Amino acid sequence: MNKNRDMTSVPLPASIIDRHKLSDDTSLFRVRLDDPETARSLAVIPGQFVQFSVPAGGEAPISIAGLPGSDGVLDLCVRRVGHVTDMIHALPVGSKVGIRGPYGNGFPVDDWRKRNILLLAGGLGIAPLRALLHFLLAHRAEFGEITLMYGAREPAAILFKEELAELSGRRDMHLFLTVDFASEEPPGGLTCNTGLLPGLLEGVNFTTKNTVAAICGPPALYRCMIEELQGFGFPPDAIYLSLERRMKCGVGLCCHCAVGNLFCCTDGPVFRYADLRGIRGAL
Amino acid sequence: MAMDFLPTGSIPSFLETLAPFGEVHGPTMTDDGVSAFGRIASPTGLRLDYQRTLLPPKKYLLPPVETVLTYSPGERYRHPPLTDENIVLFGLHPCDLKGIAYLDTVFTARGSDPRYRVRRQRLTLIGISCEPDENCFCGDVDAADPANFDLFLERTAAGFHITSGSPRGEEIIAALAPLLVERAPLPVSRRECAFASVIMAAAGRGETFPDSHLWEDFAARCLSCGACSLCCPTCYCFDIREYGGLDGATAERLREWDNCLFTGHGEVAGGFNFRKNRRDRFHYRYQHKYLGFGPTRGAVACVGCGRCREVCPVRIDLLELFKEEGDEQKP
Amino acid sequence: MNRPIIAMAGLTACSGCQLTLLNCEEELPELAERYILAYFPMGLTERVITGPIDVAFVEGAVSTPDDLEILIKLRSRSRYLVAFGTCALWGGVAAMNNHEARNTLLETVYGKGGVELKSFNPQPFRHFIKVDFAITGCPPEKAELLTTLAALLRGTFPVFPRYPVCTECRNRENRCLLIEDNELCLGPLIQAGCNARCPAVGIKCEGCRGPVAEANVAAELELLLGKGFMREEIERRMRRFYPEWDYEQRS
Amino acid sequence: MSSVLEINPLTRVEGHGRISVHLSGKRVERVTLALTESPRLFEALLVGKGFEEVPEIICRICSLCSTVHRVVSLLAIEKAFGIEVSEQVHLYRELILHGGHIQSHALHLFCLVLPDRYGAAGLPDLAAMAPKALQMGLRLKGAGNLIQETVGGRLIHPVTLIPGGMGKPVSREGLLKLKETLESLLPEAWQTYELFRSFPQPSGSLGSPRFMAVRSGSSPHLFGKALMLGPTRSVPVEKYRQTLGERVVEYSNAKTSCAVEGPFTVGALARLNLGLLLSPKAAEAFQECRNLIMKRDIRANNLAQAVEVIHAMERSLEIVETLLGADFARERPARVTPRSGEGSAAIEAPRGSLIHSYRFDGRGLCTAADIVTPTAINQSTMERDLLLLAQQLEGASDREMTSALEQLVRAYDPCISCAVHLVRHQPVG
Ligand SMILES: Cc1cc2nc3c(=O)[nH]c(=O)nc-3n(C[C@H](O)[C@H](O)[C@H](O)COP(=O)(O)OP(=O)(O)OC[C@H]3O[C@@H](n4cnc5c(N)ncnc54)[C@H](O)[C@@H]3O)c2cc1C
Ligand code: SF4
Ligand code: SF4
Ligand code: SF4
Repeated sequence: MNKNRDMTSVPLPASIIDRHKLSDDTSLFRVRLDDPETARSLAVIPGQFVQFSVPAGGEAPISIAGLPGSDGVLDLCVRRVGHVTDMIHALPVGSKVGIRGPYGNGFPVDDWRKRNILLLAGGLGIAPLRALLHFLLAHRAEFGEITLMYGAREPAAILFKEELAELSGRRDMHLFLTVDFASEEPPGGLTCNTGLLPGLLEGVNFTTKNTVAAICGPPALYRCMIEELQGFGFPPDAIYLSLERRMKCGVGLCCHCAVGNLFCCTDGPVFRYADLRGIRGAL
Repeated sequence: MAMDFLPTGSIPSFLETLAPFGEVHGPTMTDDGVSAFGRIASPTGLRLDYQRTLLPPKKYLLPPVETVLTYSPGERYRHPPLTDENIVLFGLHPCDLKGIAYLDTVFTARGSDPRYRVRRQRLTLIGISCEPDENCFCGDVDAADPANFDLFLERTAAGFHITSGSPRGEEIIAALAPLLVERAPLPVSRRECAFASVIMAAAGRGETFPDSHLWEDFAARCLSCGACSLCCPTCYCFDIREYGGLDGATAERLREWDNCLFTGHGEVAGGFNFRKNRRDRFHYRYQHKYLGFGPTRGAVACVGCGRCREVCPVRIDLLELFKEEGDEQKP
Repeated sequence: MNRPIIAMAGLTACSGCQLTLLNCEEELPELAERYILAYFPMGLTERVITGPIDVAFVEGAVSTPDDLEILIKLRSRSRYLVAFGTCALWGGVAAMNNHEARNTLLETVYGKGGVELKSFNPQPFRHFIKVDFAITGCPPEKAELLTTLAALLRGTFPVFPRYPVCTECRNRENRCLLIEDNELCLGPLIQAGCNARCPAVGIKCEGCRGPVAEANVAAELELLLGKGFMREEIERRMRRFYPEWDYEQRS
Repeated sequence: MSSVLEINPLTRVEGHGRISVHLSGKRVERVTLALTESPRLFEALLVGKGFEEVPEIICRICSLCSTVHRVVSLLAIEKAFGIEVSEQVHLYRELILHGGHIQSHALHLFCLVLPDRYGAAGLPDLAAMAPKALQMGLRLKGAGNLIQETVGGRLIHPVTLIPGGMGKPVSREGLLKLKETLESLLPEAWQTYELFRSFPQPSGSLGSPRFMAVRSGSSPHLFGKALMLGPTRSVPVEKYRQTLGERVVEYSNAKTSCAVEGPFTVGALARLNLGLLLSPKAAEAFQECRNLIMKRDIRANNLAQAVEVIHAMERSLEIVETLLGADFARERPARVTPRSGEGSAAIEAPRGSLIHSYRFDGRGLCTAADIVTPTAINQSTMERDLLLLAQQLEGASDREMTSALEQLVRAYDPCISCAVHLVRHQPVG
């Protein structure tokens, strides 16, 4: 997995084999490395990301949003926000792209065995947590209770709706959805609360004992979620956050993503709150 | 007594002897009167009595801008071939040698950057002793003792005592044999480092001077011109940009020196900035220079060359943070 | 975009931006092949703007009702409109005296009768219309124009770095005219991209590319005052390409 | 029944202009040429600016002529303050002017005029119809550009040339590159002349113009202290206003120079007619086509420009060689001590005589500026010729008329940008 550490290492040739729209500004791109050998041998830890290159546009760090199966296809859920992501969105199926990675530490799933897992996703934060959830469900027996709480701006902004509908039928996990504004019914028969994610937390019954929380979302979400979770009795070392920073290389060289004396790309992007607490500007 | 002395008059022959090891570069003076490392075409171009060059030697390892990848539909992303020849970099002061050692830990320790590695292998480093001026403070950051050289020249009135620091250095000394004469060794001397203890202690305990009024003062005056980090031998932040060709098919990816005091350094999509103001950016700069992060965590990056103090148009000096602290410690 | 349809037009200006295109001697044949140049009075006989345009590159400041009319017409016909050059983006030389009454200027040049000429204070585009992209410079750099054209083939605009002229100046190891020679160099305030052309030939930066993002105007002003320049002279020089400086701004 | 044929905007000319042909039935009554470029009030902008700023600002008057405006403004300023520049500086100024001539003539001949000769709508068409010729033209223009960029530090609005001297002179490598480029392109300069000579010459005549050019010694020259008004007559540059009046025309944003002695024509044709001393190859060409140029109307101007391209290339080469041989050291610019006073200077720009005149106060601030551009000088004859030609073409279709009149304007190689930024108003008379 570390064989691509080189900053200037060449993005591996890859192709978009499928794409579909998840919301107005977000689409899921299914990308496969052109070399089948490498594609199959891709080992991914949930929470890791790749550097996604679009020729003549550049690169952007994108979380791996699902575990690559035996076909080695990467699920990359990309929101259009600027130069590179605009260009990615303009690419039709079949386009040639480049992939470096996977990079980053990912969630320490090995340490979490036997524990209850609370996944808290805000907006696009669902992307890495989806990979995590897939992992947990694939190894269901090794973990305790699994709860996913997911908040989106509005019903139309909920990503992976069909998949969520399916998950909501599962007995071996809990799913809670909330939207900030509900001007319409959520599609696909999803049950959905109205209000912000922290509010949802309050209304739901769950155990904090032997539980770890994994959070991913916009910067503002972290601040209030952490307060909330601590209020519920979560110790700082049971709260895991996946952070976003500007990144140019993904391998600890370009020096844009430091959080205190840690690098988001190589020490993270997943951090324990315990390790971020004292760091100015971390959240 | 050792056969290690090169009389000053032998410098031209010395340069000739170096030629087979690579193109000789060293301190020169541009026609603008700027001290800069450049090719030494003839001994008269060499300025061994220089104080400090404007850009540090890092430009030989990480050029200010370079194409790191090319793209074409057939070949996809590729490294452009490196064309750099072997270079003998002559006349490096100990601080610059230490600066290169620091970059080595970042860019080669874990085999991180192939371009850096290749260029580094093609570089022969020849150091020379120096006399500090009012901007120098290498002693205070433990960078005064020569290290990380292939060859080092200790200067005396009549010439240079030569030490080798690597097998390549030995080779050069062997080639130099006819030029060397016998001379008594120099007495060991150490530089006064009044301030070293303060800096090292602060760095050691991860001091961030959270309450210092200097941050605001720096932030108010800094022009974000970038000079301090461009001219810093150990600053290596870089930006990556990619541009398409006019043929509509090919592209080039550039790597360019960046600076933590620029607006865009901590900015993410949508205009959110993790280091919104100059104050936050100065904390970042301090963090990198004195506390480190990533592979350099815990290492003091500053080598005391004094460049940032000299090139800052508004005379901002991070050392003042420690000075203030030093003052407070005095009874 | 497959063969983007391009328009090149000029308002109140010296045509330098348009000439920058004609000065791409080497690339012109390739450009003619890859783009449809639908409107370019400087190089074409075609004199009406017809049909939709993908990208309009428009130079010059807006200083007459005619200028405004052309600008609005181009805006409404074009998918993207690029403010091409310092005048279009910042106001440029024609706007340097915007703080003075326009009539006085007109009278100085054309005499009393001249005031009848219908013109107003030269303004940058953003005072009137939405601008999608800008290429700064008086004149603009050829390389930035070509990079922009190349990006258009992929339906996008390029990302240019946002740092001041000093950055490129230091990287070229030029002598710093501000520090070493106490000259009134505006490099610290000005958007780079010219590779510090002027200091590289020993001439101070006159600021032809307009302000850099988050310029520390107040600090540069203090620095220059400290070197003994008169406030009046400093402001006069700063206004040459951009009349709207906020002299208190620090970030 | 009266009608107006409007040609608006004029295309393939520098700047914005409009021709109106006033017709009464098929009879041409009147032709007006309006320079509709938005006014930029340069002379007023200069008032209150320091003398150092004047060249930097004034070159923005026009991108095609930025070099010539910069150089002539330096001369006027130096005149006002009594400064002499070194030989090196003078050589560089002359070199950059020649670069400007090469670039301007090549651009005009190949990009603006040549499409007419091939019946092409513009450059892209021309690129398809006569790719070889166009590329040759672009290479020549490129050489002119290279000179200006190398000497001036920047192609449009050059920066190195300042009052009293210059910034960094060109490096040896830069000079060698110029030498190589110029040498390799000399044959193409000659081919350019042959190409323009090969085109059919205009039929009919618009009469022989009164020519004017800057004079040094007894013949036209790039620099000079007098304006030559014919083979024997001349006036000192400072007295230019006595020869060239100026009026604001109600339909035009430029101020027309209304010469007191009847309208003058300036430009390449004028210089050759008045006896510009040509370099060897250029002289050879001129000898060959002499009778197509001497005493001809403005439509011969394009051929004259082609001859001048050869001249400018050869002369540039000579200067580059002198610079290489002399191996000058870098000089500090002469110190300028401002004093109150006035200075006027004239040079030959590609399009003809260009005059700058400034008044400064004791602090070196500009109190008055006056600029006379070649296009302004030519405007009266341009209108007169347009009328003559339109009358000769009475009855022709609108398309024919439009194309012929536009070509006539192009022959003058007008620079409307420059013309519209004219001088302090002085009522004529
Ligand atoms: C670990 C990690 C995982 C991420 N996962 C996803 C994901 O799954 N889906 C998704 O849509 N987005 C994700 N992002 C954010 C995504 O990388 C940015 O939105 C994207 O880089 C924006 O680039 P742009 O060129 O489109 O935007 P612009 O604003 O135009 O950005 C301009 C430049 O800034 C850089 N840049 C801007 N924002 C960021 C940023 N946040 N991080 C790094 N560089 C940036 C880009 O490289 C680009 O060169 C993730 C970010 C990180 C750090
Ligand atoms: S050199 Fe000085 S002014 Fe420039 S960025 Fe550094 S601290 Fe700021
Ligand atoms: S010369 Fe001007 S642009 Fe260059 S570093 Fe100095 S202040 Fe900046
Ligand atoms: S250095 Fe300054 S004046 Fe010169 S080109 Fe660059 S921005 Fe313009």
